Parts: sequence; structure tokens; C-alpha cells
Amino acid sequence: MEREILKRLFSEMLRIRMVEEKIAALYPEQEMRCPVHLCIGQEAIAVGTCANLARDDYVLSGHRSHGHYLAKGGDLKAMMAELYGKVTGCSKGKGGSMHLVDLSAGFLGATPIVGSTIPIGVGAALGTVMRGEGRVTVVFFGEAATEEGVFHESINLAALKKLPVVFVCENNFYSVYSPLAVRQPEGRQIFELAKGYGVESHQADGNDVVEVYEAAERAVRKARRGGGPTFLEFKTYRWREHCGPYYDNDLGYRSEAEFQEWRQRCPIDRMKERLVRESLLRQGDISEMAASLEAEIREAVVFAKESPAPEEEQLFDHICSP
Amino acid sequence: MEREILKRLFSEMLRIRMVEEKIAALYPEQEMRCPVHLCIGQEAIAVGTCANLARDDYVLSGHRSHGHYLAKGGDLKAMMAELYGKVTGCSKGKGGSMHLVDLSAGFLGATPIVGSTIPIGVGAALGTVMRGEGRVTVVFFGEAATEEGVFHESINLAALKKLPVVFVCENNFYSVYSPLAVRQPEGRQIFELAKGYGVESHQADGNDVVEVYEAAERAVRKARRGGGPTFLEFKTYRWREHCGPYYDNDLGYRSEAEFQEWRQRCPIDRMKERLVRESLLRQGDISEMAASLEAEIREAVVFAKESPAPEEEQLFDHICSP
Amino acid sequence: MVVDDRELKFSQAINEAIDTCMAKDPRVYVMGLGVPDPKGVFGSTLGLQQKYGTLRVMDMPTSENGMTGVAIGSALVGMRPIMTHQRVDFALLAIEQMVNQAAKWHYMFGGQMSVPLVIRMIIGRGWGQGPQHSQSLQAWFSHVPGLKVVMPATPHDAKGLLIASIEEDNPVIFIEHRWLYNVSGPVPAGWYQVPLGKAKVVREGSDLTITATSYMTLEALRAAETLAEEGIGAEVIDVRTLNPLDETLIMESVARTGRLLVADTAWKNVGFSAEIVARVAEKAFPYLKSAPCRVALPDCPAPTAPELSRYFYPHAAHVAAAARRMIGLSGDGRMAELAPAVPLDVPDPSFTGPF
Amino acid sequence: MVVDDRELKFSQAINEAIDTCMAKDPRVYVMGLGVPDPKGVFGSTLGLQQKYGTLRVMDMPTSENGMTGVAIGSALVGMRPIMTHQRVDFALLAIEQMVNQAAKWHYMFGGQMSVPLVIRMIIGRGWGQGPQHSQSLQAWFSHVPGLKVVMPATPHDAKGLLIASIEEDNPVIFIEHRWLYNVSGPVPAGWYQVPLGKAKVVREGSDLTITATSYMTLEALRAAETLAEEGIGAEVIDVRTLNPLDETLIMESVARTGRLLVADTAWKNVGFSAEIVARVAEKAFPYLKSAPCRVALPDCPAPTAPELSRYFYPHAAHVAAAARRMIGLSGDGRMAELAPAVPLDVPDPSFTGPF
Ligand SMILES: Cc1ncc(C[n+]2csc(CCOP(=O)(O)OP(=O)(O)O)c2C)c(N)n1
Ligand SMILES: Cc1ncc(C[n+]2csc(CCOP(=O)(O)OP(=O)(O)O)c2C)c(N)n1
Ligand SMILES: [Mg+2]
Ligand SMILES: [Mg+2]
Repeated sequence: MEREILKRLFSEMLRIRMVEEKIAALYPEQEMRCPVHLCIGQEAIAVGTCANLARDDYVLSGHRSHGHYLAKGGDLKAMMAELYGKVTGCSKGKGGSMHLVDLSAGFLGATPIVGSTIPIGVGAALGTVMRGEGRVTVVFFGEAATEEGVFHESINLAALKKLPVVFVCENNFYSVYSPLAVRQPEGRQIFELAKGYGVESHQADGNDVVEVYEAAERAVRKARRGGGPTFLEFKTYRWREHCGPYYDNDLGYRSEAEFQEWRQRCPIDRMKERLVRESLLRQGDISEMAASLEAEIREAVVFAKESPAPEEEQLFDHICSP
Repeated sequence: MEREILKRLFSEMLRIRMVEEKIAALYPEQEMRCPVHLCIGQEAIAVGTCANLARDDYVLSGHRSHGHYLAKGGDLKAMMAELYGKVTGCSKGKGGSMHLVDLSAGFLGATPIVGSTIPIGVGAALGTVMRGEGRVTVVFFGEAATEEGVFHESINLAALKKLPVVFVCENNFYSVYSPLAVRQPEGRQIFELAKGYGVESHQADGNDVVEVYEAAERAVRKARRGGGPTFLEFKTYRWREHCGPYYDNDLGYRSEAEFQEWRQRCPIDRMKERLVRESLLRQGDISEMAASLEAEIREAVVFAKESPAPEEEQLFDHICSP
Repeated sequence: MVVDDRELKFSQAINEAIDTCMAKDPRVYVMGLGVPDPKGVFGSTLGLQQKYGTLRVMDMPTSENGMTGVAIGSALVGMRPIMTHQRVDFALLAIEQMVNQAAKWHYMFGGQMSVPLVIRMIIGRGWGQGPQHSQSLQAWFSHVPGLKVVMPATPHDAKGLLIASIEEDNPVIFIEHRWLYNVSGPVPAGWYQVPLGKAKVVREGSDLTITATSYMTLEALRAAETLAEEGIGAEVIDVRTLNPLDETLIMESVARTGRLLVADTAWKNVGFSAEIVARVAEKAFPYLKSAPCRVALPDCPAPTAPELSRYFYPHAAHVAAAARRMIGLSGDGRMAELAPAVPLDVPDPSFTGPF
Repeated sequence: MVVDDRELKFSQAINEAIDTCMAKDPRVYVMGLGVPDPKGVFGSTLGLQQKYGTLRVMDMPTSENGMTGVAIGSALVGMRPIMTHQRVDFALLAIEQMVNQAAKWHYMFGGQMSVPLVIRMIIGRGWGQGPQHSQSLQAWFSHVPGLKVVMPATPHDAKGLLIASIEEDNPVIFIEHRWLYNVSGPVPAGWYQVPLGKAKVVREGSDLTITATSYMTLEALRAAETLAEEGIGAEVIDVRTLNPLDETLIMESVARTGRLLVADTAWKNVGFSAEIVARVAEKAFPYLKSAPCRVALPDCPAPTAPELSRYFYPHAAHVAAAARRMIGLSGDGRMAELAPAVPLDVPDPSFTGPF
């Protein structure tokens, strides 16, 4: 794999991590007044997947979408402003963290009803085929979304029409506080579901960005040459609480030991070690990178905080397209 | 297999066939004023499956339910009266052909929204487990129902909770006039869907009542001893139009040749030949059997026709349970 | 133009609207169960696949919810889908996509995208359609901001409103009543629109205003005829677009007549008919000479037996009786006379079941 | 009894109702996403699994539609499920099962079976819940014959109505407003019912009748207090059960006051508030001294930004202003004074997000 790609994967992950950490730090100020679902610990999947996409390929996501949005090239300032409920936000403040969009980056939208953007992504792929475009569409979702019937309806259609879509399932083992054991049958791996549709399907380590990159590369390439859909299951772990800025292992729904185990497998640390080991980056480069990211993020926060809030009459804008 | 069982399977199939033929013959009189979905050609699945059930086991079905109702022991008179929209009908005329029920026979109900009784059947099975009953629940549905997300949600739960439920899919290749090719991916067998859930799953000839019986026997036995769900796919063919009494091969959505091929594989003729060949029944026995069935059916029709229609005030009965 | 005098059936008018739009705009496509089959959704989609191919006229898996999402997704990237459901009742599986996603996508992303999606849904009735094949849920869709809701009553309006709906940039819920399918009427050839959001006075009168939806417009007109013979002038307004509602036209009429009767194809309780009554009560109160009145389905599931559906569905006689009572006369006068000529569970004598 | 003076929060009252019914009847069980988790559906199901075990208090897969069918099936064979959704919006996936199956099962099989199912749904609000987490769709459910629809406004009624709902043999849609969860009030210990179908006069008055649903009852009461200081006597009726509606109580009140104002938590257009206005206009027309009036959500999706939700949600000041206008006074008088003390996107100062 090319060195530049490795470095880019690292810096993108670091950027997402630092954005999320910033949100976590500022959230208690109570100025971001919307639910936030941070992706800290899961950055490798967004980054490894989106690194294979062209700017005009499409991505859709769900409630936990910050990483996908940023990895696809979504504008950071517009995202921060959206979290602060400002008119300069990517959805003009109408949506908040759970409704991100950046059309210029091919990030077609994220909405927080579990599973519901899956058929929309498949439909986008169908639309691109009808229009004779060569785009690929990726839909990101959590493992709980595979429990929604609409996931099955969607993958069936994608298989039937051989659509250029990649289904990316981030299996972090929990849906809010509910473990897989109360939701899905024992001893069955999620990626096996897709096989029932005759859809090519793989499982990989979601905390290894190179593994993610390579799996996604094959899937995207296949989609682009008309080979149809692929389903990718990446195992990973959410570090913080389901919704909000804090840690919540004290609640008891998962063990501190389990968390620590996954903490050790931090996708960013792992990549950093490799880059340093292989002398692709020095510690100094990394500090510099972090400093410049910190400056970018700080600027985005300032932009968001200083942007104006929407006015009363804007409440009624955009109910219907004119 | 015991001779008595073979004979019973035959006579049950013949009974259903004769009832359906009678409905087809009388329907043009326009006195049965409700949609009817005849199961002629598919009788072996209902009969072979239900022969393994106790009276207090449960069965649910969909729009094409006459065979399931009768095979489970549903009252013929009440069914005919229901088709004629009479108060003596199994649903007091409120339901018609698409809403049959016979609680005394464990036929818990049939409703015509594709796929919708599947979770209800799974719920009945859950209920019996919660109540500590040893009953088995069977849900019958067409292959189109596997395209509904709710099928997947249901089988996932059945697998998760190891419920005593048997999913019986009658794959007759068409949903109304739509062939499988426009609905499901090529080269994928339906019974493979269930495997994705880790659910035991089999495919068999739905026009061979003995094959059906044996597959259902294993599934029912497994369910009863707490072994969890089984999915059975039976290939079969509907002879007449999707809804209504006539043949419709002239419409062109399927070929006469295809129909004739399946016509040759009539489950009743095949069984008759075997019974005669093995000297379990003589032609004379069969004529006698048919004559007595004819008398029973004629009596049911007379009962239905002579029964009173509901009165105006009954419109408002049963909106809510008192 | 002579061609404008031709008569088409409602189903043909729908078909022609789709055909016209598909010919004009390559982004328009049709998707739905049975759309290309030999019956072509009661004739409304016949011949389209032959003309426009399998990519633009598609059958689909029995996956109403997923396919609605698919339609939305395709609309977001520039297509203009027409989704068809043979019954409103089946589309209940797709409510989440319609209401959470399609209706709000434009708003919740600050107006950047639109969802030019038409969802055609047919209301079943009679011949034992029963509880799960005959619901008339226009009230639901009309309650949701972001959805436009259309119910044509004539072939002319069916074509013109459907063309307007297909060319509209917002999701449109287009509800067709099965009993209108065989009704014929003049339909101009070629492209024309009947604009969304405009009701129509289909008969003038000065004693009371009857606002009606869909098939009930026909029953209201029949009632108005009898009432006229009795010297009562009923103005009949065909609502046509339920959301946005043409409040102005209704208010103007009520201001003149002083009386409002609403005839709707749906259940009365919390139905669309309540909205019209409520708006008039709020905004035209000083003009009202008597209590407004709703003629709608009784609040009970649709029964299957024909003998029961006779009592379930109100018709012209009920509208006329209600009108008489509003004027202060006895309602029942000529009930029998107005009873429909055909059995009450079929739309016309040509209909011999089962759908 | 001293115990009857104890105060509980709304969430605790719900919890106690479930606990009481589970202790009394082994057929009652609870199912829903997160029901046994450490947050216990905002406290309302906390401790139940510890007490009644994993079979009777179940988490579930994220399969709202299927699980509703499962609940129905279990009810048909003798269980009494309580299904819980953390947001009304998620339950839209299950509309088919609720409306086609649960609501009609009793009717369409001629009364042989019943579906004793309670579906609890929470209306989200504020703190950026936004377009897909705050819909208030009581109008939809109230439109469907066969469903009973309940919206308690106080801890006392929450417990009593929920017990009545669980013991009811028909499907009950039980809608809880997130902003009521922390409100405290007296709740008797032990078993008691508040009967379904009965509204309640929560404040007497003779100048106008305010009928309110759920959380809007509290805003109506605040409005009534200010109005009283101005010499206007507002009678406030908490609707409590939307279907069947306690028409008698409302008509009696309007017959006395001559004025009707309806305050609802939902969109105005084709909302539940329209039904109350329509019924009163139809049946109490001669008593009306002025046009009835609705205070409800503007017809637009819920915005996320707190600055916008400030303008989206009407509160006591809006109710009071509308009341003044109905009496013939200027509406705006004391708007500012009645504006809520806390930011308008949280229910009370203890609420610090994110849900
Ligand atoms: C249809 C629906 N049901 C329930 C919810 C509530 N909910 C929000 S996020 C979430 C967890 C989803 O888990 P998963 O898909 O595994 O994603 P993760 O949060 O683990 O990233 C749930 C249940 C919802 N938003 N939509
Ligand atoms: C949800 C839903 N969508 C569509 C229909 C219309 N419909 C009635 S029967 C049927 C065909 C179902 O095919 P299948 O399940 O294979 O059963 P078959 O008729 O072949 O026995 C369809 C699509 C329906 N009743 N319900
Ligand atoms: Mg998860
Ligand atoms: Mg079939």
C-alpha cells in the first residue's frame, strides 16, 4: 500500500477523533442543544471506506454520522455550526447532529431512524444507474439496523438489480445499552445474513484501517465495474456513551474490562505505531499534524459559535420546495 | 408410512380440491361477493403439514387460506357461509374468504396483507411458551411474503427465542402475475434466506404430499421438543387465476406449457395412482369417497345459501371488545 | 378542438397522464407491484412498459417500505419516481419512509434537496374488499406537513392533477378511488395541468355548500340534483387537493350560502371532514346560519358482507337528507328514490368482481 | 390514607402502574427496546426485570413492525403485552400491524378474539429532537376505529389510565409526553383505575372552555391562572382519552361557557383539535357565542435548532392570547409575562440533555 495513503488514513482518523473529542469537551457548556452520537473508537471504518470513494460517489448514514460525513469530505465548519443550531449549519440549523448533509462532497444525508437510510442509499444507487452515471453509493449503519426488515428489503433489491452499492455494517455489539444476545440469534454472524441473498459478504476488523481499506477497495471496485453489491461487517467498539459526551461503563451494561480491551485496540494508536515503526512519520510530524488539526477545529468552533441563529420566519422556510 | 395416514392425506386433499372446485363453479353466480384465492394445485402442502398437528396446535395463514383452514379441521359450513357473507359464517360475515378463523380447530386466523400474519404466528408461539403450553404454531405464506421485511424480523425473533414455530413457504413462483425474476435475485433459493439466521431450513416438492408430510413431521417434532423453528420451502403451482374462479394462462404472464407441466404433477392424481398401485384403495373406494365429499360440500353450500345475511345493527357489533 | 371532446375512463386518464409525463421527461419512471402486468393496475399502467422499457416501468418485490425508500433515494439523485400501490392499506407498511423521510427531507436539510415523488394509492371498495382492503386514509397524509395530498374525482382532473403532481417538486400523495375507475368523462388530449391547491365549484347553488372529496363528489352531485328539484340550491365544491387546502374558495362559498356540509370517503372521527368543518367554524363563523354537518363513514372497520357494506357507505340519499335537515326540513323525504340502481357493493353494472 | 398524599413523578407513576398490573396478573408482560436497560425508558420500566424476570420484561430486536405482530399474536393466545416505544416516530414502522391487524382483529373475525395490547409511545420534544423524534400523531390513531387512544397529563392519571388500559380488552395507544416525565403530583398507592373515555374538568370557569391534551393541559392551566387575574374564567378540560371521546362533558361545558378553545400538542391541520372543534360546531352550534379556536403546532416539521423550536411550540401565553381574542379583547396583552422561565427547549431546569 502506498505510503501517502497510509498517512492520509491516519490523519483523517486523527481529525475525526479530535473533532469528536472537541465536541465532547464543549458539550457540557450546553450550547450544542441536540443529541450527539460520537464515533470515537470507530473512526477506521469511515476513513478506510471513504478513502476509496470519489468525491461524487454517494454516502448515506444514520444517527452516528460525524465520522462518515468528515471522511467523505463534508465541511467541518458547516457541521459544527449545525450542531450549534446556526443558519450557517449544513442543514441551516433545521437538522442538528442527526441530520448532516454535504451535497458538494457527495454526502447525501444522514437521518436517525435506524435502518431507514439503507433503502434510500439503494435508491440513490438505482438512480445513478438509471442516469447512466458511474457512481458508487455506500450506506453506513450499525448492527442493529440489520434487525429492521427494511435492511432485508433493501439488500434484496440491490442483489436483484445488481446495484453499485456497498453496505457497511459497523458492528459495535450494542444498540444503545442492549447487547447482541437479546436481539440476534446466538452463533450466527451478521455478515452471513447477506449470503442468503447471494450477496458477496465479508467480515473484518473494523479497528484496523488497512483491513477496512482493503475490503472496501474490493467492494467499491466491484460495484464500479457493475459487479453488484457487497456487504461488509466490521467489528468495532464505541468508547463513549451511546448518546452524549461522557463515558458510561459505570452503568453496568458492559464491563470495564471489555472496554479496556477495545481501548487497547484503538485504531489510531495502532496506525500511529505502524507509521512510526515503518518510519513513515516521526513523532514530531504527528504533533505538527495534531496542532494544525486543532487550529482547524478551533476555527470551526469559533465559526459555529459566532454564526447567527435562525430567525423566527425561517421556521417556515423549506416546508415545501417552491 | 402407515396406510391409514396415506389414505387420510389423499382424502383430505381431495376434499379441499372438491371444495375449491365447487367455489369456482358457483362463483359466477355472483352470490359469493368477496375476493377468493383458490389453492387448487397446492393442496398437498396444507394437508401434508397439518396432518402432523394436534387440534390445539395453531395455524395462521394469508390470503390463500381455504386449504389451510380445512386441513387444520376448520368447519366447512362456517367457511362457505363466510364466503356467502352470512351471519353463520366463521367470522359472522365480517371477514369473507380473506379472513377465515376457527378457534375450536386451532386455526387462529388468516388475513390478506402479505406477510403480516408471520409475526403474529411467531407471537402466538411466544405466547404458548410463556403460558407453558406445548403447542406448535405453523404459519403458511407465499414466496412473495419472504420479500416483506417483517418476515425477516419474525424469523430473527423465532431463532433468537428458539420458538416452536414452523414457517411454511409455498413457492408457486408467482405473486399475482409477477414472476420471481422481477422480485428476487437470480440463482438464490428461498430456503437459503433462513439459513442466514441459523434456522434449519429445507426445500421439498410441494406436490408430493408424502414429502411434505415427512418434512413437516421432522419440523413439528423438533419444535415440540423445544428445538426451535424450522423453515420449509415447498415448490408448487397455482392452477387457476390469482384471484377468482377462472384459468388465466391466456393472459400471457405464464405459459400454457409451464402450466401443463405442473398440471401433470397434480398432487392428488399422483397420490391416487400410488394408492391404487399399492392396492390401498380401489377405484370404487375413491368414487365412494368423492360422492360422500360431494354430499358434504353440497350440504355446506345449502347451509350457506340459506343462512341469513347480517342485519344493519350488526354493522356496529364487535368494533371493540366489551 | 375536436379531440378535446373525446371521453376517457378515469383509468385511461391516469394512464395518459403518466404516458404524457414519461414522454416529456426522461427522469420520470414508474414502479409498483404489478405495474407492467397484464392487468396494469386496473388499466392505469397498461402499455407503458412496452413503450418505455423495463428500466422505466418496473415491477418490484413485495417490499413496500423498502421500495418507498428506494424511490426517495432515486429522487434525491435526480429521478422522478411514480410509486403505485393497489391499495392504500398495503402502503401502511411504508408510512415510515413517507412520513419521516419523504415529507421532511426538504425541510430537515435546509431546503437543499427535494423529493419529487408521486405515490399513487387506490382506495378499494365493495365486492367484499373488507377491513384490510378499503381504508381511506387521506386524513393521515393531510396531517403531515411536507406532503401534498390530491384526490381527483373526474377523468379530466385525474389527468391534469396527476401531471401537475408528477411535475411538482415535493412528495405528492395521489389517492384514487376504485369506484371512479370506470367513470368516463371528457379528457383533453396532450399535456395540461390542473394546478394543485385549487378546489373547484362543480355546481353552483345558494342555499348550502357541499364540499366533497373524491368519489363523494359524484354522490354530492346526485344529491344536489334531487335537492334542486325540491327547490334547494346546493353548491358543490370538489376539494381536489386536500393539502394545501383551497380555503379561500370554500370560505367564499360558505359566506354566500351560510351552510356547510362535508362529504368525505373516510371515517368521520378525526377525519379530513373535521378539518373543513373546523376551518369554517373558526374563520367563517359569523356567516354560518346553521350547524355544519359531516357525511362520512361510520366509525367502524369496513365489513366484508355485501349486506353490511350497504349500511356502511353513505351515498347521495344521505347527503340529501343531511342537507334537508340543515335547511330545517325533514331529512328522510326521498331516501328510497336516491338509492343507487346497482347493488351497493359494485360501482357499476359492468363490475362483476372480484377486484 | 396518608400514603395517598405521596407525590410521584410521572415516570414513576407509569412504572407503578406496570408493576401493579404485573403483580396482579401473570399474563401481563412488557416488551420494548431498552425496557430492561439501566435507563429503563426514562425511568418508567426501571426495576421491573429484576422483579419479574427476563421472560416477562424483555428487550427486543430493533424490529418495531415484527415485534408489534409478535405482541398481537401473544395477545391472541392469552397474554397481555405492553409494548414500549421511546418515540412515536419509531413506531411508524409498525403502523401496518397496529392499524390493519390489532385495530381490526376483533371486528373482522366477528368478535371471537380480542387483542389486549397496550402500546406506549413517547412524544419527544426539545433539546434538538428535531423532525424525526418529536411527532405527536394522536390524530392518526384516533381516526382508526378499534383503537383506544389515551394521553394522560398528570402522574395520577398516568397511573390510573395505564392500569385501565392494561386491563382493557382492546388495543390501547397510550401516548406519553416527554415533558411530563419529571412533573410530580399526588399518586395513590396500590391499584386504582381512571376509566377510559372520561375527560375531566381540571379547572372550572364560565367564560370559555379550554379542552387540552397531554402536556398542553399544563399550559392551559397556566393560561387560565393569568386569565383569572384578568377576570376571565376559563374552564379547563383535560381530554385524557381521545378515543372514545367524552363528548358529553365537553358539550356540557361549552353549553355553559359558549366558547371553545382547543389546545393540542400536535399539528393543527387535520389534527385531533379539528375533531373537537367539528363536534362542537355540529352539536353545540346554538350555544356558541364566538368562533371556536385551535392552539396547536404550526404546520411545519419540528426544527432542531433551539432558536427555532422556541417559535414552533405554543405555550400558555398563546393559549391566553387566543382566549382573550375570543372574548373580544386584544390578544397580546401579557405575552411576555407568561413566557416560560426555562429555555424553551427543555422541560425544566433539571434537564440537561441530550434526551
Ligand atoms: C426505528 C428506530 N428504532 C429505535 C431507535 C432508537 N435508537 C437510536 S440509535 C439506536 C441504536 C442503534 O444501534 P446500532 O444500529 O447498532 O448503532 P450504534 O448506535 O451502535 O452505532 C436506537 C435503538 C431509532 N432511532 N429508530
Ligand atoms: C402488503 C401487501 N402488498 C400487496 C398485496 C397484494 N397482493 C395480494 S396477494 C399478492 C401475491 C402474493 O404472492 P405470494 O405470497 O407468492 O402468494 P400466492 O398468491 O402466490 O399464493 C399480492 C401482491 C397485499 N395483499 N399485501
Ligand atoms: Mg451498535
Ligand atoms: Mg406465490
